Amino acid sequence: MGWFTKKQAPAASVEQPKQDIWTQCPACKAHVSKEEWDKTFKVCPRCNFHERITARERVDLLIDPKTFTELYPKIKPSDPLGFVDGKGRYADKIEEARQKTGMNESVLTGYGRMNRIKVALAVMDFRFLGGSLAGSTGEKILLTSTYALKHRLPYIIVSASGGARMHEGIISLMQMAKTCAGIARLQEANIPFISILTDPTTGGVSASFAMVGDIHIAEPGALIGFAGRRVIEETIKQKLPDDFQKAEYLLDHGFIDLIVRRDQMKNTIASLLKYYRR
Amino acid sequence: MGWFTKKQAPAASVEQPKQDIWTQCPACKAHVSKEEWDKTFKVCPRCNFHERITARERVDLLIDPKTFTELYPKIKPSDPLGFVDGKGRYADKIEEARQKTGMNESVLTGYGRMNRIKVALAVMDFRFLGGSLAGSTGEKILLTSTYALKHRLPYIIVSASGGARMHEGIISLMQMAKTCAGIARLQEANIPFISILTDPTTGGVSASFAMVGDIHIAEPGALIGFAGRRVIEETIKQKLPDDFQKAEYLLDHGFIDLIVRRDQMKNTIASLLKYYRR
Amino acid sequence: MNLEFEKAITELDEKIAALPTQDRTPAQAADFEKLQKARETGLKELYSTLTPWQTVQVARHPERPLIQDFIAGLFSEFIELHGDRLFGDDHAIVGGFATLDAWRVMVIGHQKGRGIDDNLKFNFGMARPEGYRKAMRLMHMAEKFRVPVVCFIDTPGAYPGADAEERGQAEAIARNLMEMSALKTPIIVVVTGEGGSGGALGIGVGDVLLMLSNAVYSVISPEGCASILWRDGTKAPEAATALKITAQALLKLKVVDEIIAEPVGGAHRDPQTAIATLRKSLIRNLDRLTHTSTGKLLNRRFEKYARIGSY
Amino acid sequence: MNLEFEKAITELDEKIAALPTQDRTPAQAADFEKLQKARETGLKELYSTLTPWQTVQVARHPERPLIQDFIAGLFSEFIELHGDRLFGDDHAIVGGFATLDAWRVMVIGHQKGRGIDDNLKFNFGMARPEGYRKAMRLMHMAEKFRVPVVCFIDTPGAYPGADAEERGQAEAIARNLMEMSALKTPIIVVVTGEGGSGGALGIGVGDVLLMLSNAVYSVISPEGCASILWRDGTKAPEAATALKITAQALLKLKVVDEIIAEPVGGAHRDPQTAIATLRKSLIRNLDRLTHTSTGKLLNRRFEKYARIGSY
Ligand SMILES: [Zn+2]
Ligand SMILES: [Zn+2]
Repeated sequence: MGWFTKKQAPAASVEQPKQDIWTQCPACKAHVSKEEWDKTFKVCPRCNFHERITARERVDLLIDPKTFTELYPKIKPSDPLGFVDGKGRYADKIEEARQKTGMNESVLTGYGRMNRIKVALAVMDFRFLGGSLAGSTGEKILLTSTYALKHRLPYIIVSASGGARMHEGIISLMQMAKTCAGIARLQEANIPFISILTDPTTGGVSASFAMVGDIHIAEPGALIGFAGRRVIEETIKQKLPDDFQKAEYLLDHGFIDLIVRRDQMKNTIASLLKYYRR
Repeated sequence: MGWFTKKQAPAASVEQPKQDIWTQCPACKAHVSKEEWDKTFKVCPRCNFHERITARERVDLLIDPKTFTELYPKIKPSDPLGFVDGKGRYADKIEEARQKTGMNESVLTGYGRMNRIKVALAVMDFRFLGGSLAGSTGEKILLTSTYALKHRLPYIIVSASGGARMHEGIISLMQMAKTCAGIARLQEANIPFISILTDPTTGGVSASFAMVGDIHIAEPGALIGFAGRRVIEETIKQKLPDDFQKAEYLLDHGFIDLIVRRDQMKNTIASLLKYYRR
Repeated sequence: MNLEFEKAITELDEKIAALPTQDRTPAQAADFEKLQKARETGLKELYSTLTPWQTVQVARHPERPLIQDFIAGLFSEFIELHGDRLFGDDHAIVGGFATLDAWRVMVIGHQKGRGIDDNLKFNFGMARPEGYRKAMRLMHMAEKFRVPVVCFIDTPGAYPGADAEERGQAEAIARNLMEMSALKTPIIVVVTGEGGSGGALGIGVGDVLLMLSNAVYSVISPEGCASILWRDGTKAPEAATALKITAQALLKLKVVDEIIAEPVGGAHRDPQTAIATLRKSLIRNLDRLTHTSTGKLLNRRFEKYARIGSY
Repeated sequence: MNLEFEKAITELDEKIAALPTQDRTPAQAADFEKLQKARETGLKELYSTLTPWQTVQVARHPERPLIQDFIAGLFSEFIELHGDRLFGDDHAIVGGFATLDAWRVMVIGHQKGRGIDDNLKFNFGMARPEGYRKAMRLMHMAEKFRVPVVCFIDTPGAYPGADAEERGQAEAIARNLMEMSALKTPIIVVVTGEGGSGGALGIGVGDVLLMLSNAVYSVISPEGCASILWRDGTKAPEAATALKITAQALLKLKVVDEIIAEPVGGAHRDPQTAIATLRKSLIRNLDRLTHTSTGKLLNRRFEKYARIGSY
């Protein structure tokens, strides 16, 4: 609701004054007016393709207007290994990602209301180094679960991640355990945790908090899986079917409760939360 | 240990004075001397076939000499439906089974010591109407679990059963829930329950207490499964492999912890119980 | 669709159908009245004296309300949840959150279909291990969310397929029996059609067992029992009687707590009335059970089962 | 078998082998002495300055002690338990009760093989979901029996096969991370060889993390990292350095709590000594952890992970 109205007006007039009023669906190549593309929250009205959206857009989509309070905004990556690879310093990549996204890490955390129900929320942003799980990503996700525990709020995490952030080595790997330890405490306190899996939720994130929700909701067509398609194909010396590791495939195999269109996501989560008797 | 020595002397001299000293293995048809057959606890020294044994023999096999105290020996079937089928009255069948086995029900219950560790024990006897699960079978199994709970004793059940006793209709079916309710209380009190699955453990017994043990130990070659082979073959219109529903098959499929030869059964159980810190 | 034993009704239906639907003569109108009355009385009489085997036919009637109908008729909202988080999503068991008046509950039940496509999809209501494991997962969620569970039983039995055995049909059912007996939230079980053996009980352990008046619940199908104990499958009617599988018989045996009276001629002739009767009972029981402390609830549940087969 | 970077040692070995084994001349005997000494010194020097990539080679050495060796060397009794009670029995993870002096524990670990048959049977120590689920089942049993858990980590990673994905590799590992973090019994984790990413961590959450001095533990294999970040698989040595995967580096990062010093030349040259060193540490840690109350234990375990990546 909020985000596209907020964005739409300036987007059409100020930031992209000369641009075409049409956009093309990356999946079915249909031409869709930018207005409609925004109205449908970047979902193709023809083929139901769900384009990736930013963490801020997601918050606007899910949280009642003016009820979101960001938590831990200043936490940022620390480069614990002093990592340098063939293409340069990790520290520079962080800076680049911060410039590009206006975020300090790959996850946005806070609390707010969904159809008036108060929740704690963490939303990953794929634009920030592929939504990768770094020490400070894990830290923010854990701190938010601790916040949820303290205030007995349902916890919603929207995942969008390619997996661990290699540049932080073992520190990144350990965030899988760290975030799950936080979820375990909610579990013990009987506080619901709803995991929203969007495109993509893979690698270390799929094998940690994203897969231990009381309820798992995926967006249509989202890629969800642990091992990469290429690695698997090399291992089994076979081509994988197109639907492999898609949300629909995971639903069939028992790992997803619901596949929900983006425009129904907020209402669905809020409806589910009504079943939680505090 | 106990049972065959006790039995052997009179068996050879008094009860079967004219009989051959040889017996034939039902599986591999090998001729084995009765003395050896008894010495191996009715296990074929050639092909490892485990012949069914009686509940009393099982107690002698598992429990330290002179330490077994039977519990609830007087509980007997009650014919709750007044059941009569094409072949006669259930009441008559009960009487026949009692005469044949010297038991009042298909299960023998009590407590005793295994290599000095005190345990509560229930042992089914296939001779008593196919070891079927009747109201009073369930009652004895539940009462013994309550006894185990009260005295904080590990509970061992040795199953040997074709399943529910149809002649008791729904009363028989409900024993599946009733016995499992007893195991649930042990579970909550952190008291170990070890399920020993012997040939056969099928139908309602396989789908109740026999399958909710902390540890599942099967005898080699034992038939263990829920649906009958003929019913499955009719359903899927295919022949099943020979090893289907055998102990080894269940081990492969993750439902059995250990397959243990009869002569090692007592020591194995006792060894496992040493890991339980009261 | 009338059943075979309803031949007298079928004849009356034919006579009524032979009358003109409009512009009847006074004689025809009188005939119509008489025939209608006879049909009503006949149906009432027939259904007040159903044999157990006839009850089996009614319980299996293809038009009998299915869980889909109960969900649509009872609940203002239903959010289906899928999967066992282990292997698959079994369509033979359906489950999810639902709202009944002010009551929020977790609904779980066997799902049959109408027509061959649906029946194949739902495997005729015969669940595999992943169905029982999905059910248990949802029950644990109900426990966590502190909402009661309502289970609808309608299955010929657990699926007797090789794949189901391979993946632990026995283990899945057994685990449910154990965990349902200790689940820390109320469980109401309703047998709506066929209560088929362990496959029914696998989602059927609870605080109160309701049963529609023409439902059946048995340790084995009458056909199966006849072929084993009579060595003659055609003796199913005798077996049905001997097994005591009707709601009345099970109430007397104290296994069933309450019978939900179906309208005259069976729930398939008037599903709305059957559902309305069930609704009242559900609300009454929900009210009672949610006002019971968890400790008391679990003790009573334990005692309920401990009493069965204890004399 | 000497490794490639041990060329100097191999040359010395060849020279030693060229000497007669018996009836040496005094000159030959002196040579032998000298060569032996040179070899000892060389090995010591080599192993005191291993590069991370060389350490990877040692950690993957085909003669490096496997869990089978640790079990045989550490425990007076081992009773293997099988199966996840859901789908299968994964040989890539082994588990069971074991006795170490007076300590009774639950041992769980990745199982690799030696030789092609064994390696196929154990799938090169790459577990499927049923392996992780078996491990978790056994850990819950340890919790119930109130014995500590000791986990041995030695895997290139979780098995990246289509069947493993299909049955929920991600879910299985994730659940273990969550449940191990709250398991009410001490957990000691030992990285003995390769600690490969999520497949290692899936049985690697605990109260104390020990690591053999030539073991490695990494979020991704150096080869994988090189091909992604350097776009050049041959840059694995650089990646190995950048990733900080050695015991020393991980101790500094406070992920590893204690390093188990291997004998000169690596554990594969003298497994008994390596095992004896590990034994002492295990006993010390078992003693310490079993004297900690469960509440304190779990709080400390939580804090241990909460601190990693918190600055
Ligand atoms: Zn499109
Ligand atoms: Zn033989």
